[in-house]
Amino acid sequence: MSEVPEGVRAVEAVLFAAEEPMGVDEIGDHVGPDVDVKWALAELQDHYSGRGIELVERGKRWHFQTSPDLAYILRRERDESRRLSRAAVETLAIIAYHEPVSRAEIEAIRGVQISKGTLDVLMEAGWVRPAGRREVPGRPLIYATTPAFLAHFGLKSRRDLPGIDDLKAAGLLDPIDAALEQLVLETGPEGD
Amino acid sequence: MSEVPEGVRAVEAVLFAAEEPMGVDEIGDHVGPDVDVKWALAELQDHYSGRGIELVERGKRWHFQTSPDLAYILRRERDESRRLSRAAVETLAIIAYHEPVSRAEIEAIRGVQISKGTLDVLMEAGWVRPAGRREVPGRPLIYATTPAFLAHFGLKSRRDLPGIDDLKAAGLLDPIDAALEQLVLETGPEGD
Amino acid sequence: MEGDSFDELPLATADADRLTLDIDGWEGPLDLLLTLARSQKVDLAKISILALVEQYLAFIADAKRLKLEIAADYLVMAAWLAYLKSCLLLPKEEQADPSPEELAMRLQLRLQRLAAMREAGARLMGGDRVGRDVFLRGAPEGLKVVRKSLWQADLYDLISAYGSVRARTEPAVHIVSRRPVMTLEEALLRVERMIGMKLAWTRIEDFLPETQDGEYRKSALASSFVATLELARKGKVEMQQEAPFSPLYVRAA
Repeated sequence: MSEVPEGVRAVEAVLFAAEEPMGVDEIGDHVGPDVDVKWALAELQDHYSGRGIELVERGKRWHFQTSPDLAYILRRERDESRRLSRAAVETLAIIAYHEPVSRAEIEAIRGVQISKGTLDVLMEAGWVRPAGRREVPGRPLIYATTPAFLAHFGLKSRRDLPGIDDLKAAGLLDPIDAALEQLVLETGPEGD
Repeated sequence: MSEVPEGVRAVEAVLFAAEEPMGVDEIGDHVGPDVDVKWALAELQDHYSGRGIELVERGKRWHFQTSPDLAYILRRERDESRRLSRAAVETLAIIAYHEPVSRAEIEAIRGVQISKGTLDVLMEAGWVRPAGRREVPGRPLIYATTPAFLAHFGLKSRRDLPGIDDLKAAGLLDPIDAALEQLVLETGPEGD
Repeated sequence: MEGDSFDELPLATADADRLTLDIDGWEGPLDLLLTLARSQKVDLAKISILALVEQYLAFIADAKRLKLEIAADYLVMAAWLAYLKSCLLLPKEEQADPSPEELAMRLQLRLQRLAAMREAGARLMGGDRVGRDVFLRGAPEGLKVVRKSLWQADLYDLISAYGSVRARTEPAVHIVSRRPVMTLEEALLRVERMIGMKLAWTRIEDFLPETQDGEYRKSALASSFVATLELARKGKVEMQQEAPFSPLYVRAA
């Protein structure tokens, strides 16, 4: 690496430490009259071109910024495992067994209103998608499950879901106190 | 200017955008597993050497900063508005060179009690942290320095503390023989 | 021993004001001792403790003479140093354990340690400090961590949830199972019809329909008894029973 001229180094340091974009005169005030600021800025702009940061001019003021094509790196996604709420699992189950269903239909089957976030969560998880509109008054959105839903739950197709008789045989249709308590806890106004 | 490798650009951008010094793993989380972060850091450190800004390692964490020789350009008027008291400087030095140390040990070296605010000031600055308790009667809290301490004082690690090797060699950092110190400090035959 | 070191004492030329200020600047006896030792401009390892003690005592005496307030620990240290001095001057055989030499050495060691730390602190402060000598990026863009939820649920959760939805919303119809009973009206008609055919005293049980159903039989007996009482009240039948729980006989009146 060849020797970097002092003036260039000074302007580089000043712009790096600056809290706001700086004009040429302002930079000059810091680095002193011996430095040709414009020339130093041109040198720097050239030097940083193609690097991870770049020197840019905006309205006659200069500042460093990270290169726009790397913006995606500054934002990192972190995965967090979270269990679905009871309401979300029930909603998902109703969609899976009855699809396509509208929100009102889901509420009718659940016997409880669903909060706005519940469907959002299922869609965010990638298990539920809007599947058009029902051609009835109001044209409500209808929902269906996705291939990702089948994949997550290890199902080949929706036909693999146990039927009502299977559920009954497994004792899963017995009214459970817990289920009733749940109902009481969640109770919003009941859907008709 | 030859093409800069993507990995180097990415690490450069992350460190530029970061609000705090970053460890290798942390950088890796942002730039992805395909980038050899250590290699990129070495490349960058080399590239920036002799420029107006430099890449430094402080306590296994990396950050960009302006080159020390340009301080005269950047020094602001409000410089050192918060000067540390002499007691705080001594206490900080004792913690840094002896860590971890208890309050009583600090007081034994200084020969005077530490006023209540001294440790608070150092902890508030983010340079000192409680580091557990010593397993002796009374289980006193012990204190140590933080990565922010190394970053602030421009030290790569505690081994970089000025003169620490000489002090160690001279035995001046050896644990104090508490019992005898106690004898000298307090139970000196009073009123004889 | 450095005899001329006394000349370098801050006291020698000190006026009252300066002395007060100096005391304010010192945090404790060890601190003052260290400053006095430094004024001898010699290596702490070679300093004469005896000379140091004398300087300290002179300092305290002078301060007292100037009516300055001296903190208790300065006086404690003065007393201890006076003791140490006398020990150092006494013949060896009268000395206690630990020896005054050892105590003097330890005091010296402590002064060295404090001096070392004071110097280390000064060097630390003189380094390239962030915000004074080197500067970080003034306006970093900042890094963001966006939390993305990975939702978890398994097949059992799904089907049991469906089961419980269905179970709790199944329309519940309550049917009271019908028990075989003979109503009072039925019994009245039956007894009234049959009484015409029986002229002699007849046991009430003979009026009951034939049935294997014990429940129905009990109901029929109860209703028929009430019906018989009603008919007796109207004067249509007579009733006879010899004793409680003995057979009850009925005939047309």
